[in-house]
Amino acid sequence: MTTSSPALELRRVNKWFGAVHANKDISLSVGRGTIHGIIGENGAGKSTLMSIVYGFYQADEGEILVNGSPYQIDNPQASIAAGIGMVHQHFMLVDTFTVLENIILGVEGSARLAGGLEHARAELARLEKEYSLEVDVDAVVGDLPVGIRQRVEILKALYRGAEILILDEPTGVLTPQEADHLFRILNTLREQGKTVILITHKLREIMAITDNVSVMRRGEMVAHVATKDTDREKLAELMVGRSVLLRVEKDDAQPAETVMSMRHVRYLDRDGVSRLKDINLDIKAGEILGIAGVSGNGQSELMEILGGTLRPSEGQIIYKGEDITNSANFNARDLRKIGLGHVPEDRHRSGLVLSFSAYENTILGYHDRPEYNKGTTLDNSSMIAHCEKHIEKFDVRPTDPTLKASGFSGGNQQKLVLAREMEQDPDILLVGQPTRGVDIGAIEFIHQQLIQMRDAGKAILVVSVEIDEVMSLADRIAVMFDGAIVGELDAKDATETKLGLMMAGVKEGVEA
Amino acid sequence: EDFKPAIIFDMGGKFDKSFNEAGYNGAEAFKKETGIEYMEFEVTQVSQREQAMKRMARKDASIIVAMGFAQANAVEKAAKANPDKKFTIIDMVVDLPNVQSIIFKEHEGSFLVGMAAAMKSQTGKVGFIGGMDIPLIRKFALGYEEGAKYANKDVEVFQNMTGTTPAAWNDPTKGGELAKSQFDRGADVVFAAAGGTGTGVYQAAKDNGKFAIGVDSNQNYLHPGTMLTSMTKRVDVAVQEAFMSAKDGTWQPGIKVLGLKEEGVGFAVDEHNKDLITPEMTAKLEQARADIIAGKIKVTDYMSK
Amino acid sequence: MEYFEIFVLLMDATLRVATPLVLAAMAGMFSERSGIVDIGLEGKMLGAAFAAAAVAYVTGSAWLGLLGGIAVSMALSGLHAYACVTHNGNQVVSGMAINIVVAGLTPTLAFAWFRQGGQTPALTGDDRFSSLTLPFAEAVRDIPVIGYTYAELISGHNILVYIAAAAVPICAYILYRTRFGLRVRAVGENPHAVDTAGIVVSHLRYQALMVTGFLCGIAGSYLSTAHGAAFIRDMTAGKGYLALAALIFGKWRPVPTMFACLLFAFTDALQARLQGVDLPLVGAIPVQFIQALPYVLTVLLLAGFVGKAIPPKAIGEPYIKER
Amino acid sequence: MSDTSVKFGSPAKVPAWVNLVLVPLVNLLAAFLLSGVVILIIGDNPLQAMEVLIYGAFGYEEALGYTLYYTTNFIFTGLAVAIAFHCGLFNIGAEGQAMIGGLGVGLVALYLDVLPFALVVPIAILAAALFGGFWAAVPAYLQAKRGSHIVITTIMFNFIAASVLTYLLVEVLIAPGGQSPESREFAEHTWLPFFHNFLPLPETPLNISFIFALLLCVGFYYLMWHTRWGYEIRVTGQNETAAKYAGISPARNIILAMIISGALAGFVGVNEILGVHHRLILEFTGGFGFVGIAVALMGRNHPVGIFLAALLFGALYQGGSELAFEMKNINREMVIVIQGLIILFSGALEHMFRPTIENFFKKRSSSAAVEA
Ligand SMILES: Nc1ncnc2c1ncn2[C@@H]1O[C@H](COP(=O)(O)OP(=O)(O)OP(=O)(O)O)[C@@H](O)[C@H]1O
Ligand SMILES: Nc1ncnc2c1ncn2[C@@H]1O[C@H](COP(=O)(O)OP(=O)(O)OP(=O)(O)O)[C@@H](O)[C@H]1O
Ligand SMILES: [Mg+2]
Ligand SMILES: [Mg+2]
Repeated sequence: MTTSSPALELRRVNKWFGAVHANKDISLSVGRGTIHGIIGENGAGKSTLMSIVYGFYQADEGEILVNGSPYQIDNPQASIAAGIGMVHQHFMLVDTFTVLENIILGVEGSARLAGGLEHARAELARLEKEYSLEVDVDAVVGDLPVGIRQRVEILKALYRGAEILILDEPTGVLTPQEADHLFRILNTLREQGKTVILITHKLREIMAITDNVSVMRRGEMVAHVATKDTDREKLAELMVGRSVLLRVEKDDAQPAETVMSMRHVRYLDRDGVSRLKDINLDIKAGEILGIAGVSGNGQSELMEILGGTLRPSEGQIIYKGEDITNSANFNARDLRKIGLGHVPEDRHRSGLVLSFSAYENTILGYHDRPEYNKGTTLDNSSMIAHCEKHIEKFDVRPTDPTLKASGFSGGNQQKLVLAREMEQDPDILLVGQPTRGVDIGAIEFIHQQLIQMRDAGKAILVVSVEIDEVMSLADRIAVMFDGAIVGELDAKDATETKLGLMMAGVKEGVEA
Repeated sequence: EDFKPAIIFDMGGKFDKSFNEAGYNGAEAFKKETGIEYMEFEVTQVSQREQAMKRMARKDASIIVAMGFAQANAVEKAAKANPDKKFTIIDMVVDLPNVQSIIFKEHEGSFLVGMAAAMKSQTGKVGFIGGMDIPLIRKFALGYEEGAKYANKDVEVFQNMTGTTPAAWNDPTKGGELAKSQFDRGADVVFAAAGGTGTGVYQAAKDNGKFAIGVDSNQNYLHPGTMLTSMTKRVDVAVQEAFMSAKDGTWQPGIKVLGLKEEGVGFAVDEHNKDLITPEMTAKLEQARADIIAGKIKVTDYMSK
Repeated sequence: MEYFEIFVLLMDATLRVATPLVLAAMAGMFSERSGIVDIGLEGKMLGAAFAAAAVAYVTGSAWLGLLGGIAVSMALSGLHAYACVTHNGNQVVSGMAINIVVAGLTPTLAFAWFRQGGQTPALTGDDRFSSLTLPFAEAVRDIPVIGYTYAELISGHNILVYIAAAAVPICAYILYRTRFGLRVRAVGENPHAVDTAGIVVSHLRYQALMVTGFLCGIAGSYLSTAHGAAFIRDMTAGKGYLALAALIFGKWRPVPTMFACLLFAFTDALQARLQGVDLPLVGAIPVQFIQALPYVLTVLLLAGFVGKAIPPKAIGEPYIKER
Repeated sequence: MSDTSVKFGSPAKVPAWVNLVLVPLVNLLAAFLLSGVVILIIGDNPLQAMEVLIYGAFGYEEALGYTLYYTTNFIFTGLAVAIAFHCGLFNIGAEGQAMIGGLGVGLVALYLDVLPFALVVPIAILAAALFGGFWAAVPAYLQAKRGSHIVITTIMFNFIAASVLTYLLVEVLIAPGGQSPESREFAEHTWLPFFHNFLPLPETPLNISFIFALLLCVGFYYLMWHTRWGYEIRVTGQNETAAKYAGISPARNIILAMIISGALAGFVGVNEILGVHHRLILEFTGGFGFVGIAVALMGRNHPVGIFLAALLFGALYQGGSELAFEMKNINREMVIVIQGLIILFSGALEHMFRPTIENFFKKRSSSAAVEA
């Protein structure tokens, strides 16, 4: 091994999934002690490539060199031995285990756990200090917020002695504060001479932290550039193959009547924990109301109540001037009938039935609509026709309505859900995390669609953990913290700092 | 021309260690004596009963023996459909001109072993373990209880049934536990009429130093010293005779009731248990046997209660 | 004192009946915790019961019989693993297939080898595990309560009962305090996490199923060479399913599962003693309803107290990372 | 329980008949081969055994009648288990539901036989559905509202059903003066017509329940894939959170699916009690409920597959009994072994040969594509 050789080098790597050529002749070189970004549209092959490096998948052709010497990486064990660690896009943690148990899994040390656990506890204390990665090692992972889970993943890699750390879309689920913290950690890692590979859809992050960036499109590597020699527009164009608008272009809102409001709404969960505290909110036609906040501060419950799947413990829900709190109509099914659309925060968990075809997902929540039924029978041809229309209008790829939902990429799944809810032409649309995990080309499109709806006089509520998104999309912003709304402000007055403070629980106007 | 006897065993299968196996033994004895092969079938599904009879009729069986009360309906149908064929059913009456029904007075045999149990018991408590709570088993139980009470009017008789599914006939573990529960309550002699479940009962008696009474065939050999006696029900003889008489041409339709008098039921004394049955007991048992045959003792038949 | 003695005897029966359930449920725990549904406990027990009785009879040693039972049960478990892990087969179907094949094969072989109508010959003496009298059991019998309990309830079981009793803490230890247990628990929750941690999922599941086979082998051997004294066809009589129910009842955790087994066994022992007994107020209940008591009680308990049982998350799903 | 194998991967480019016909055939062949080895060991001729099995199942009209009669039961229980699977539930209690369904049939036939055929039969069928449905509804309710695991409760309900039926037959419904635990024979006008009543066929238990079963297959397909109710049940089974999000009540659908499941299982009572035995008896369910699990899984929870799997099991039951009858060394236990092996190879090990076979065809098709 020579000091000048790159930490990781890929030569002409190829990977097929059946007929899909997911990685075509990929070559890549990552210098030691650098942060290397990889960007690309949904389905471009980024995760696949990194899974190959990690030994989770095997390349069909090609070579992998670690520190200049060829390495046969055909299982994660080999890559761990080669000093590679990976934080997967979907976390690879056992929810029912404690942090400590998760970390030692696979490197327990001895047949008895006790010794391994003690050793790990001491070692983790050291790592935590060195990289300021505080976690409660005895907490059960399932109870932790995503940001902390990610730290656990990073600790897991470091504990295994990773010199090269791969992160696949690490900020997709993080709040800005959490993301900032992550970047500080990554910087520390770089200072310590570790190598980081970062996959992300957020060009801002690429510009802010990487040394070099590689761009993938449709399974191919289309460019390698030094970050300092490029900018966001150029990268976006490389990625999508055309120029992309990175800002939302919109006129001023014309707010009209209030469509839905919440009055003194409280919600106690099954364990009696107060999740929503005295929420008052008006959602107006012709306006996009954005809810900003660190995830886990009550947004999910808020969405569920407005969507009719949860009942408030106290307070009123007023819909089109009528108090529906205690009406029989206050449920997800009937709310849809009277004009509510709902794009849930988590498309996998609730927005889609992954094992159903796209067209069967087209009617989820609307399956009793006359247009999908002939008498008692579901009208498959009508379902397919509607789905085809959605696919065309929202540019979903692939264009096959009979393909299972699980076969679409996350971005395209998101478009399917959005299409379903928007094409019903609701009077009010609730949208949770509209663009999570979605590439910039699709973000542009989704944002345009939302603005168009607003301009058509619909009421829209957007919940997002992306400050950027809320700021550029919303006309009015409410910030949630600890189950309460800490403040509301006009989008024009919003700045990142202001919002950031409010999201941390500091009341509006009270400067820290 | 060819003589082709046939026998259809019921659900328990021909090796059920009791009723069906006795029939099997009878058929085997016939084969040994005459060298004539017989057709056989073991039923596993309710509707196979009738089907098996049809098959055998089609194969030109000279006589078809159906084992067990559950086959009555099938015999009835098959006998009507094949009026020229001979049928013998064991344990049930089917009143047709080409059917011979052989039934046993199990209550009489049970009465005697009940007496034996009560006389042997030190504790004045004896037990009965049946397979399933159905009339046939109650017939055993009632005879047993009457016998026990006859020998000792203060005797306490515990009764247990194994289960409600077909598994009840093949659950020695449960049988053993039921026996132990009766031992715990003070019983020191148990009588099992529960098919394969019985083996567990006998084993438990042996393990706990108590006495057990076998059923259907002579099971004394299973655990010499533990098996007090067996309530024999000579199904083997009945089957063998049915075959034999059909061969000789002496087979007669109608009802044959086999009780103590006909030696169709009884209790077994052999080299394995002769030390357990005292002369005094033998005397009383023989007296009771004579009284029952003479009609001096009336044993209640559960079926005609 | 009278009632106390009845109670002790009842508990004594409970222990005997619970033993195969506990062993089989612990066996099922390893399989299911590793993410493999095992409704084949029944077949494995039956196969082991046959093998144990056959080997014990032929060799004259109960211990060799036990080894034989374990070997057969582990082989069947290996078959289950081959179908479910290597070939991603449907786990329920595989378990059922094993149950059915064994139900047919054991009497066939028994008949071929012993000519006793699908049974093995009765075992006596050393062919069988006999009761052990613990030290001082007889000496302390007359000490009220404690001594009696010791002599009746604690002492006087065969070795496999004590093994079953020890199996619970041992299994709990393995599951919660060892590397193997950690990995088994992990793979049943999230096999992807295990795979990315550099552990081969299939090997791990094979290992877990071997433990299942081992424990199930003891359970089956108990039936034919300890509790009973011969193999009889279908002698498991649904105990495998009951063990599975206990496992779910106990939420896949060792100690609650053991209590579920004890509960099933207790109601069974109780039911034997309630048949034909005049109960206060209601009189003698028809025997069929007494027999249904354990099942009714289970349903009531489940509905009333136990709450939702959350199974290992990855259970029943073959692990396929790429196709 | 769902077909997870296709969850992650690109569609295999092999001709459909390979997966639908060739692979199952190879699996069956493997099962027969291994059975043949066992038969050889016990000293019989495997080829002859195979011939007897197939001839015994399909070779003559009477055999076919019996095969289809068993098939009828397996269709009922297979569909029953399948609909529960579609709702994400494992109904292991079809056996007990069939028993109670039969009880319903029996009660109607015994006590409402003053009514004419045209009334009493539909009422009896309805009773089968209601009784079976009720027996499934209780565990379903407990699952939906109390979270009691349905696998345990349905197992328990099997035992309880057996107790109830035995009690009633021994104490209450037993034919007056009868000696075995069965009811009196039903009035003849309540019997379902046998096939041999209206077709020139030999006498077999095959009755019009078979046609009813076929209709139910069609109905099942229609219900599951072409109605809102089926859609709701499938959504509930696949993703409960999505169901709630879509305004579909999981509890309601769990109960609904189980009631339908229990009703389907209850129809075993129609075939057996009203169609064949014409009296209420014990043990008429004969394990059909348990085999229904294998039927549903092998049939991929789809009515066409369930029909084929039911036919396979029907053939195994009938051919198997013929085998036990005709072959000297083959007894009923051997038949069970053969059945088990078939379930093992065509069910549990169904993927064993698939990759090899698929690769063979994939290579051929891709090389053909290159040439083209
Ligand atoms: N396990 C798999 N089986 C089959 N095809 C797959 C599999 N994983 C990925 N693919 C295919 O490979 C291609 C590349 O997928 P990959 O996950 O690498 O995309 P990505 O660049 O990470 O996308 P995203 O930005 O959405 O995360 C996709 O077109 C997808 O269809
Ligand atoms: N079951 C599948 N079959 C084929 N391809 C798949 C399957 N699941 C995922 N893929 C492909 O793998 C790629 C990456 O999948 P992944 O789940 O990482 O999507 P994603 O776009 O990153 O979604 P998300 O952001 O919601 O995680 C997608 O492009 C998708 O096409
Ligand atoms: Mg990805
Ligand atoms: Mg993604």
